[in-house]
Amino acid sequence: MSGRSGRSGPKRSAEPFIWLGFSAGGVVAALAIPALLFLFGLAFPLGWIDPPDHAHLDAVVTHAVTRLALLGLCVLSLIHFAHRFRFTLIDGLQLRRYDQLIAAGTYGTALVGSVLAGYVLFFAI
Amino acid sequence: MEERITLQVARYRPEQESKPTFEEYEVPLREEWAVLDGLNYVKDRLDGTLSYRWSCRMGICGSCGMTVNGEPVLTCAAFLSDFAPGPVRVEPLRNFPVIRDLVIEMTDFVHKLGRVKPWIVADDEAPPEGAHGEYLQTPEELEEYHQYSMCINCMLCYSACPVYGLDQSFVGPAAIALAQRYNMDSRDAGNALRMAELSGHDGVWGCTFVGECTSACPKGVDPAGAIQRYKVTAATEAAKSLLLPRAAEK
Amino acid sequence: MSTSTDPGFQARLYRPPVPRFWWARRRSYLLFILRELSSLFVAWFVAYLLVLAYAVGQSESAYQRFLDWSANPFMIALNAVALGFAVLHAVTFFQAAPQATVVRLRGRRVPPTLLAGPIFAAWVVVSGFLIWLVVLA
Amino acid sequence: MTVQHDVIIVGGGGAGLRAAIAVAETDPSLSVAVVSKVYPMRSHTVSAEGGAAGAIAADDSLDEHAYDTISGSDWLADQDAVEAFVREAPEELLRLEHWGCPWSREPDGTVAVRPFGGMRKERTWFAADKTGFHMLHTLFQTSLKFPPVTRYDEWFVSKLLVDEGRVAGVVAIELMSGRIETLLGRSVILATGGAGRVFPFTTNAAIKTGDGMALAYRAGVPLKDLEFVQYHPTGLPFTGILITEAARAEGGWLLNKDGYRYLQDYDLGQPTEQPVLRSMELGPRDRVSQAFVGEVEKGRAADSPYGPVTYLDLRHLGAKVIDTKLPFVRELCRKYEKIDPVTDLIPIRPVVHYSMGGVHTDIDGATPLPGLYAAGEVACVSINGANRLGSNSLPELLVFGARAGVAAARHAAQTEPLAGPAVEAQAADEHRRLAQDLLGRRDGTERLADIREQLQHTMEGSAGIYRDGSSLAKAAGALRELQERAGSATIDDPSRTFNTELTSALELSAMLDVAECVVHSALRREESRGAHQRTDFPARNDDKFLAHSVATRDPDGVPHVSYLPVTITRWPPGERIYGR
Repeated sequence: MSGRSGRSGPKRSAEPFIWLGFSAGGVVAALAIPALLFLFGLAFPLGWIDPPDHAHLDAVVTHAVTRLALLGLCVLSLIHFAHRFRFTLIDGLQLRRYDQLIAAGTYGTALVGSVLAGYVLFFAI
Repeated sequence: MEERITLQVARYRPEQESKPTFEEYEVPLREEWAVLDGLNYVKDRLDGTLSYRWSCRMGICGSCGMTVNGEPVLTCAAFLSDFAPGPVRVEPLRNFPVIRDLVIEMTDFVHKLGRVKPWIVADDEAPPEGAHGEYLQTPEELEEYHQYSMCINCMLCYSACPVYGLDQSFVGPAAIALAQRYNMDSRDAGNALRMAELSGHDGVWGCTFVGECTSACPKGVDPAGAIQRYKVTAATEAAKSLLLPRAAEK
Repeated sequence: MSTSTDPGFQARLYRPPVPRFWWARRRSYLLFILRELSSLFVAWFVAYLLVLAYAVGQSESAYQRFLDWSANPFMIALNAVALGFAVLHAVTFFQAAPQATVVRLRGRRVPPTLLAGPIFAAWVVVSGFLIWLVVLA
Repeated sequence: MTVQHDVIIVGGGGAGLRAAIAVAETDPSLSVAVVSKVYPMRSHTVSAEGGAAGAIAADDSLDEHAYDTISGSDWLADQDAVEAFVREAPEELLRLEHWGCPWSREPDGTVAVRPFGGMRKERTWFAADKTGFHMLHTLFQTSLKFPPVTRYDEWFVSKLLVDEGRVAGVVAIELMSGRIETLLGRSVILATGGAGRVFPFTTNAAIKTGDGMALAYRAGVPLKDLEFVQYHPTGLPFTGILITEAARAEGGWLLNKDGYRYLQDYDLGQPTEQPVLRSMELGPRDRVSQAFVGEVEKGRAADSPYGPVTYLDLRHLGAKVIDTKLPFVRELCRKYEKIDPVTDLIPIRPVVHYSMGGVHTDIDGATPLPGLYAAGEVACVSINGANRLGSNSLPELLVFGARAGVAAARHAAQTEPLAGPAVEAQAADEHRRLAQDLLGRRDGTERLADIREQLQHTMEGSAGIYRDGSSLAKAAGALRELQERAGSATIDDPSRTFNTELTSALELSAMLDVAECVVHSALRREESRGAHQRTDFPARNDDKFLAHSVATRDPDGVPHVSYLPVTITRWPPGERIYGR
């Protein structure tokens, strides 16, 4: 018992919270990303729609509510990414024995990305 | 001349070979024959050494699950004519060790079923209050868990579940659905008891919601939904115990 | 049960190996693995969004450089793929959500299939709002 | 290798599991073995559909349930057993409720009951139309919480060990490994179900081959009332799949090829729009099945590729009633007949369903062999007499499963285990027989399947709904011959691993023993009563045959039939009246 629970103990308590983050991230990503990616990834670059002028976009982006919303979108989406990609690796490539390493890598990426997002949204602009 | 169809049947004879081979049999192709009738024809007329399980041949005992043309099915309810002109490839259910021919080893599931405590855990404070000494349960309360009680333990969901295929310690779809069957029964008070197993290391969190268990189920049970709903429950409980540690202990 | 200690009577079980690329065997598994890979493009979108926000926050010329960069054919191709995956993610996520969600009306569970409509409607509304916010407001 | 338990239960269906729980609850210090040739949830209890009778309605009474059961049995049931049965049935059904059985409910949350054939009150508890399935899984899952219960899943019991005039255990083979094991026990409970597979056209699952009856018979225990074989009036042609009697209880009609409700011509009452208890389609199974034969003889049945059929009409019930009360009926019709009962007539014919007879036991499930008990369809207590009423078999397996469990537990607590040289010698003989004679008998000339088919053909030809002396006598000779041929049939499979040809051979030999007893008992009973209808003796004869037949094995292996009195307490034999 001791060895097993020692290893899985912390994971057992963390798993439900990670899953909550994963789910919330799944929802916001599903709601927001297709529209935004369509605009900034295809519609503007291809000239289907004229891109908004800088002043308008700047006003929108630097608004406090937008900053918070974008931070939420980034953080939750990153948790969603990390959790799902972790399982893609351990199931899709049968790397379960490296789960701890993979978890450290994926959740670590999400953490770094979140910090970076916070820096960009609240300090760099 | 009667129409016929070829069955390509996986054979594994552990005393003779170290891995399965295929053998072909021609059986009559009759309108009302299921794949199982074809296998019975082989066993009775062509090759008595073929081993497989079957019993009720009405889709309720759950013993005749096999992989037919790559899909997990009950062979008593998969009709030969739907596979015409053939050949029909019959293999044991995937994700299980094979004992012999089409017979899989499923004690793992039986142990897991016991671990999730699939029985009514009575709440002593609420004795039955019906006129005849029964627990009152409205049709709506029955409806809450009824779908999950329809599991026939046929193992098709385990066979369809890649997570179980990759990690045999995963509790798996049917056992979790049956745990939920009791969790959601108005007569049961065992939710907390089952949580350690369901929310533990090998519990619901390994499920990536492939959803194939639900597609494979011949009885309309939705194990994938059961698992997702349990994740919501377990996560809510975890959040509660974090925010209100004392309340959760009660 | 299997209690035998006599090696002569141990069943010699065959354990079929799982192919490394097991998900290539069935269409439904392939679709599943594609769905899972959408997470990479979610991460990509976050990066892209941060570059955009940073550019907008810097100056008008930085924003213009961002627009030029995003019009590069490689970027367009990448974003087209990413959009495909984002839509796959959204559709599969919204299809699956009703299975996990219990909504009650007058004490009875609303059939999951009926929940799909409102969910997809919400997606349309949110998308419309975002487009309005960016382009029209 | 030898294993020791206090109580060994052979069979893991409803009766076996109920008995196991009863033992564990009676005395938790006893170790219980449940030895079953299939995983318990595969047992045939799973196929029972319509319901389980237990008087709870305000206008119902135990006496009325008893009267319905006794008149339904054509007065052959033992009335003391029936009285115990009707008293304990509601208690047992409530116990199942407390264990989680998803009984269908009234809007106020109380347990719902439905009408059933031959019952004059609504007293059949049901879980939609998968009652047996839900009961079996409830029992199985509940049994998992009792640590003293050890299961031997997929172990085939081939012999009862008997010494010093009492039972000592069993010899069984583990299918997965081929290991042959001696299991010693102070008490043994047989709960292996019936033997419908001796007939070609049956609702019974493949596993119902009379194994337990044959085990007891070979150990010198009599088989009682085996000539009474129940035909269920509504089976699907070809598959023999059961369409539950609940379909008629909910208002279904039986029609002949002209669309006429033919039961009115067979002294079963007059047709009404709504179902009337103990009338027409709610008559007892023996009479309704016999009416089918009448229609065939009058040329009023329809033709199908699988012989004559009549129709079950549910169309007027509508999709809503069918989906809530009879969903499995719709599922089965769609899947196996490719028809929809909401819009189509269901072709049906009578099909062998249940064995009223079985191992002779008393009211506690005890057989004449000390330490040996039997419960469920394998046993004959008897509460079913010459004709069982629908929905009595599920409560029967609970009531007498529990009673046998309690009695076996008490017996085990009071006796010492037997493990003398005589038992060892018997076990060694059986090990040898299984390992040498039956594993790969390739010098045979015949296939097991051929002999099995001839057996079934013989039974259908002579021991069906109507019988007569000369065909029964011919059948007795044919079965003798088949016994000899079966002893040397080919067994191609020499493997020890999951050898289903070996189990087929063991099952065939059990089926032959049971079939011989059915035929000999039927031959000797020169009267017509309940499900036993002799065209050469069309009347009931209480002077000579208000008695249980008991078949015991002669030294030369032929059944010897004698008679035991029927216990009458409060209901003297009378006329069976339905529909008036």
